[in-house]
Amino acid sequence: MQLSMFFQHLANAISLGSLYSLVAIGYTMVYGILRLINFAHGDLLMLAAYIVYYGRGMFHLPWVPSILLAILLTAAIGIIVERSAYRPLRDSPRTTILISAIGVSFLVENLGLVLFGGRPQPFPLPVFFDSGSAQEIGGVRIENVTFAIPVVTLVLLYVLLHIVHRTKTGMAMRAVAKDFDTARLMGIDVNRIVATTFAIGSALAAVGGIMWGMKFPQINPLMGMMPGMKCFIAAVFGGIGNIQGAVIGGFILGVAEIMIVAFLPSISGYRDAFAFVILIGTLLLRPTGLIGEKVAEKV
Amino acid sequence: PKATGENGQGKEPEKPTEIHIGVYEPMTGASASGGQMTWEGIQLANEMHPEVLGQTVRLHLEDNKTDKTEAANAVTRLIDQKNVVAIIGSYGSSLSIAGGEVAKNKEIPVVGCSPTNPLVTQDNPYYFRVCFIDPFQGKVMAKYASENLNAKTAVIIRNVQDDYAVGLANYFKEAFIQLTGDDKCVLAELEYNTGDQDFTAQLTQTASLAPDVVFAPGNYGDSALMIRQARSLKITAPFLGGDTWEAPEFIEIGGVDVEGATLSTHYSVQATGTDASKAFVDAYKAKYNKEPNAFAALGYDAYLMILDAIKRANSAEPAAIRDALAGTKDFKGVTGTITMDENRDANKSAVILQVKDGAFQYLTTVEPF
Amino acid sequence: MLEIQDLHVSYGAIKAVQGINLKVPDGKIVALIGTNGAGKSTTLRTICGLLRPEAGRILLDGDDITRLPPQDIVKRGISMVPEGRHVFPDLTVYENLMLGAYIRTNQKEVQEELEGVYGLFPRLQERRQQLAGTLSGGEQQMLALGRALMADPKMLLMDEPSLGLAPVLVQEIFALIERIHRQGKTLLLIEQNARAALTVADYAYVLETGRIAMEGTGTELLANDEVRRIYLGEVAD
Amino acid sequence: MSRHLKRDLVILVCVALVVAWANGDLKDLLGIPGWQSYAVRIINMCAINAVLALSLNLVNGFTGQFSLGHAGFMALGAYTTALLTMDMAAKDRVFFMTPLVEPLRNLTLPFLPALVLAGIVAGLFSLLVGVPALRLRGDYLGIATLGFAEIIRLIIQNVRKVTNGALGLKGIPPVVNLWWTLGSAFVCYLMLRNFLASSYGRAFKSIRENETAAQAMGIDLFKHKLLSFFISSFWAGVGGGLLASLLTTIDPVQFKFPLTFQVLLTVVLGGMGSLSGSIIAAGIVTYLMEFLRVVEETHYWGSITIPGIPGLRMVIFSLALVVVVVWYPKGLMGDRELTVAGIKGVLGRVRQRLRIKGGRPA
Amino acid sequence: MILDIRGMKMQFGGLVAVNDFNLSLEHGELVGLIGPNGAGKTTVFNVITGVYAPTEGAITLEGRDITGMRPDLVTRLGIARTFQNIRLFSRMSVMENILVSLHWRLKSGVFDALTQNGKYRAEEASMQSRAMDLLARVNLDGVADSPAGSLPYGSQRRLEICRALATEPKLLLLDEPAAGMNPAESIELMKFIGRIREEFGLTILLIEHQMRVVMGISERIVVLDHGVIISRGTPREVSRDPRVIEAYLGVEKHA
Ligand SMILES: Nc1ncnc2c1ncn2[C@@H]1O[C@H](COP(=O)(O)OP(=O)(O)OP(=O)(O)O)[C@@H](O)[C@H]1O
Ligand SMILES: Nc1ncnc2c1ncn2[C@@H]1O[C@H](COP(=O)(O)OP(=O)(O)OP(=O)(O)O)[C@@H](O)[C@H]1O
Ligand SMILES: [Mg+2]
Ligand SMILES: [Mg+2]
Repeated sequence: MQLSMFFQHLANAISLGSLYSLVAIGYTMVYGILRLINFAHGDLLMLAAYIVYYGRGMFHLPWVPSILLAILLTAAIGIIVERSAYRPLRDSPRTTILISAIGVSFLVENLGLVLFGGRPQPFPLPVFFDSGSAQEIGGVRIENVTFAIPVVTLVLLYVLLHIVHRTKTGMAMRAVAKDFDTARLMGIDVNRIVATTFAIGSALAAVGGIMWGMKFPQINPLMGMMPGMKCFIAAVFGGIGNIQGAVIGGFILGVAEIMIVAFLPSISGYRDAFAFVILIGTLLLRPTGLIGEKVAEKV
Repeated sequence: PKATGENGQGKEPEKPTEIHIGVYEPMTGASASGGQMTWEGIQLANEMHPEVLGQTVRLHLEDNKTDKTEAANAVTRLIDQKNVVAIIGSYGSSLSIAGGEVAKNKEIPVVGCSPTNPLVTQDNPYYFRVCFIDPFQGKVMAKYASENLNAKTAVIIRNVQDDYAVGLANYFKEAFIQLTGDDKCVLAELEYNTGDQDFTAQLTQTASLAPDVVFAPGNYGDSALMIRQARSLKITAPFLGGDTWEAPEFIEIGGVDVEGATLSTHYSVQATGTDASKAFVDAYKAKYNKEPNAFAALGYDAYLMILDAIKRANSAEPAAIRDALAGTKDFKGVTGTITMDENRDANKSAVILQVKDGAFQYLTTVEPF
Repeated sequence: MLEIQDLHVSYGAIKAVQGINLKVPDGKIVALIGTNGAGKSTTLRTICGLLRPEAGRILLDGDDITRLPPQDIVKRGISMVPEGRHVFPDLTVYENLMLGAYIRTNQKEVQEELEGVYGLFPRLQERRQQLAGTLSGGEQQMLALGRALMADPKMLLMDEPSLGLAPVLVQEIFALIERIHRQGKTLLLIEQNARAALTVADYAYVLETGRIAMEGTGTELLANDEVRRIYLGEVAD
Repeated sequence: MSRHLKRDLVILVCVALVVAWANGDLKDLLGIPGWQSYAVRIINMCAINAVLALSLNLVNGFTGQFSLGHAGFMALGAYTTALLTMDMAAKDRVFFMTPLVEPLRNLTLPFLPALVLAGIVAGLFSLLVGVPALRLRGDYLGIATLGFAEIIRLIIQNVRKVTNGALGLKGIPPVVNLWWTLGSAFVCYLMLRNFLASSYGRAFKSIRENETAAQAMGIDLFKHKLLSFFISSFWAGVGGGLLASLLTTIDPVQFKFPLTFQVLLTVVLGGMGSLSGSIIAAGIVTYLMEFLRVVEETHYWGSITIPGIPGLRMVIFSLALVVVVVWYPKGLMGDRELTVAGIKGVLGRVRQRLRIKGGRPA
Repeated sequence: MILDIRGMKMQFGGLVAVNDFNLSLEHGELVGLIGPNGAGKTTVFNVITGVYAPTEGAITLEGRDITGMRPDLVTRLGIARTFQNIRLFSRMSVMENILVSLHWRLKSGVFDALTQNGKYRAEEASMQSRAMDLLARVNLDGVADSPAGSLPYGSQRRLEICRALATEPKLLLLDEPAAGMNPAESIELMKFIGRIREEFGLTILLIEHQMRVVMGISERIVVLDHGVIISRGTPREVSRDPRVIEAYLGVEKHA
């Protein structure tokens, strides 16, 4: 394999990996606080993309307002979903909440199919990211959006870590994660903290959805399924609940996926299986993911 | 549950005033796009031709959720509960196969709009289709690549999960090898899965192989994305595909990058320009405010072909309709002239289109060979 | 003053508390003793707003707080040490303590409070970066106590603070209770260690199957035959 | 005892008669036609879904292990049944791109052994999956089993010589009828009920309740989890086999993970840890999906046409799912079973409810 | 000698929870293990029962090395335990809790259970009667069918002990069985422990903070502090040991 080709693969890999990372942190955020696999996460991502699509296409909003609108609306939808489908199930078995989440996911997807139609639509692109807007460095072509995604990911990572570990709200989030009643006894308004968590998680999904649209400018109501699954795997792989873990997990998953097709094209049909193979392999060696949470159960 | 006889029809003493035709399409699930497009065409056809033999034609749509179990249930429901005399469907060959099995047992004829896999009509005397089949389409594109583009080598990129893409790619390969006489002319067969959006790894691979053409059958959204990424990676080889590319969104998503992409499909307004197709296009635009595509046109044709069969049979009995359908000859559809061959597949020509100046331009028509 | 009037609480069909009346005057220690399952913890959890009573009222300084959410009750100066520790296992000792001060905004005061708690429990200072879940039972109990103190409450509700503690610590806890009391805090204390509880308590209630069976000053109850037999284990065996 | 036996026997004969009627077996004998094929199809699907839900409940509801691998084991069962029951001609027709490998091409078995083998193949694979995966817990176990199922599916999709890849199989002999589906559901239920009532069942439940304590009581966690997993996958394989024969055509896309979710939601709706709940929920879910078609269909009443809204069915279904789960978080049955005494108990509780209004945790 | 622990060390990351722990138990003994909170008592139990593999040292049961053996195998060799925080199978009935402990001795195979054949039914019947017998001995036969989680606390403690007994141990490890009991209940429990020890011929190692209980029934006491043994001897000796008084008992005298 030529060197430049290897670097091209590497550039592709980094680009995909950082996009996975971006979506995975939203997933892991909600999971970390609520122990809830929010299956609707990928669908919120889809909604955000459609809000931008309609904002730009139908209402001709400028870019910044339509992006802000998408983020705010998605956060609001996240809060509504939590309020109506998850909050009443706080004291129920985990599987029950999971089913509720799957129900919400089905609902959003099917509503999307009815409202937006099933046909893939073109996602509008700012000129800077438009096709052909790529840089060439030493024979390696890198699209402009490829530079933007890792930056967004890292900024959000920093902001999130700060919120969770350095602010009082973050500490409250972690307390709520473990024990609702005792958190209440500390004077924490549990509902508010959970709503905040969801709002942040959904806003992250929105950012993920918009960046996803920029990179892959084709949107349809089911577009959230694949990122939902892949990025969930990435989050688990990194150690679900752990924000840095999600970033690393997403990154490794993206790189691995590209590299398997690159180096073993004959088994490219197994690309998705490969994601699971590395996931399972990691879990077997480290049962709680790469940077798994410390197990604090004492016998 | 009530007990009824095997076949509810034909018992009523009075002549029924309505004819019921069933439709089963994926309105939700992974193939919702295809199902919805087809349904548009069928509905339009019904609006424009609501009667036959002086009776009103009633359409009954059932969603099959892109799921085989649902497809079989839907067909059973149409037959048992809606007393349909004929059925249209379904986008997705595997769904058609699942539904076809039920229809075969109940002896109700079905007309497929776009399932191009040979297995659909095989072994099922009740299944017909208005589209050509993949072996033909594969050959058409291989011929175009080899004769018009003078291609000696090709790379295939296909969705392994999609029976359509896998089948079509296979026929293309067979034909291309035959035409070039070189069994190494397909440099690589690269694969992706439904839902994949990133094809850069496959494309970087392709770039390094520098083929004369890339054959990449798949749904128009994914394929448009793929071509964008290919152009961004500076792959200049022409991209060839099949009928699933033919949708305005292919160009909207692909933008300038899909300029030059070439595909085989069922019809082109520019090519046939018959009155039927012009009427269809105008009506479609008026109703849906956009350009029609092949699936809508095929849906439209399927409906009309059934009506034609009913007219010729002068009866709305399923058995009569089946026999009339089998005898369809030179039926003037929007998508071309349709004649059923002994396998109940449409023996019809294909057209080749190319994206030019942001629109599909007609290149040529390929007659069955 | 905290006043409970005719409180009824049940879990589904199980009636845990059936008409309790009690008073906790400001600056006093009131003890609640009773057999297992008598409804002591239920009473405390209801005061804190964690449970909704079926009937009855809870008054704090004359205000009805019966249906307030827990966070509002905490803000009114009531803090609880829950039965069975309930520390946050994934958080460090330090973070657990800081959560105790969640409702407080003056960071300087919070730091002082923290020093104070570390002074009371040097063990906690030693292990301030350890995850609370890996502490031993006794250490967790200290943490739960320290955490409640961090809120600088007017009134402290303690549910079996000596549970699972070494004798030397039990003594310390009771010494501490007296010290907290001397600082002017009001205490409502549940204890199985009835002797120690009655010794420190100004007033005490004995709970049996959700009803108050006896009440009186600590000394009175210590002298009561029935209490001595059942709760102090003073029986010729 | 004997009175009960007599009662049970009478019930059994009655049920058998109804099944024979529905299945159309009385037509030749007495000229009574069978039920409408649509009704029969729904009942068939109910029974197959019941088998799937029962078996998933064993692992998730009774043993407390979060498994999301059902679709993979179903796929194995479906392909095994298909390949073993199709005759050579049918196989040759389908495998027109890549021929089927030799021993399989010639091999054709009757349905029953094929179905049992389907279960065994799925079961054996479950051991392969379970040995590494069952060391994990909770969500990690869930995602690992889901991963294994997808791997199985992707292998099926890619090994064209055996499975025909994405093109799938067609022309599988349509052997199943109500006897097969209801019979399998009945045997499955009976088997699980017996097993769960036995010492093994208690061991499973103890693992669900508290692994540490169960192990301290001498329970070999690994062995029992694996056993539960095996039995569950065996029935998943049988369910897959029944489905293959009912549909007569299968392909890999059918067995993606949403299929597992569909079974899981049936289990949760019925109640984790309730066999009768799984059966009831399988019936309700299957029927509801068909019933809801009404909202998508165009209704013609004389000259009035009420257009349906395609896609609305799934919207309503998912909405109903969320609403029901929110209202009955423990499912319809919780972890109780439907028994005569139980029904009486419920009536008693309802009466009690009307008398006392319970205080709820805030 | 039934149990022998030699030079045991248990380390969690940087924390040495137990260090150089040596203890042997003779058949039929009742030994108390006391010490301040966090001294490492529960950790000793966890190492003996195989929950943790020790960092160093060896444990032998009747001459057989069980160091780091899986908990269920340790149980089968004759060591049973209760937990500091009650760990009953709370949604299962009291009876079922006991039956679970009998499971590992089951001779019927999977097939017998599936078909509920005669062999299985006979064995099940004998298990049931054995379990009922055990429950009767701890006065829980009246609530055999109630869910374990619905029992009052004291009964749950007794049930947990009974469940441990059902595995037919030679050695029983009790971790703070009297925690959360009032003095009257504790005395009751103490008598109960004494009784089952006689009846079942048990060797018992007991962790307990209620001195009334430990001092009352232990023949020997081992005192742990910061992971090391600071004193051992008869209750009388230990309770007078100034180190023990300082580290654990405090100055007040205990009955
Ligand atoms: N979450 C619950 N669900 C159902 N019943 C409960 C619950 N919590 C407590 N109970 C029941 O309510 C009654 C009172 O329990 P409570 O915990 O208040 O007793 P307590 O006096 O604190 O006893 P202990 O000394 O054991 O702590 C008991 O019968 C108990 O079984
Ligand atoms: N899994 C673990 N990881 C880290 N540290 C642990 C773990 N288990 C126990 N420890 C530590 O080991 C020390 C001994 O704990 P252990 O539970 O044995 O104490 P104990 O003597 O039983 O105390 P108590 O009487 O309070 O129950 C404690 O400091 C505890 O924090
Ligand atoms: Mg209590
Ligand atoms: Mg301990």
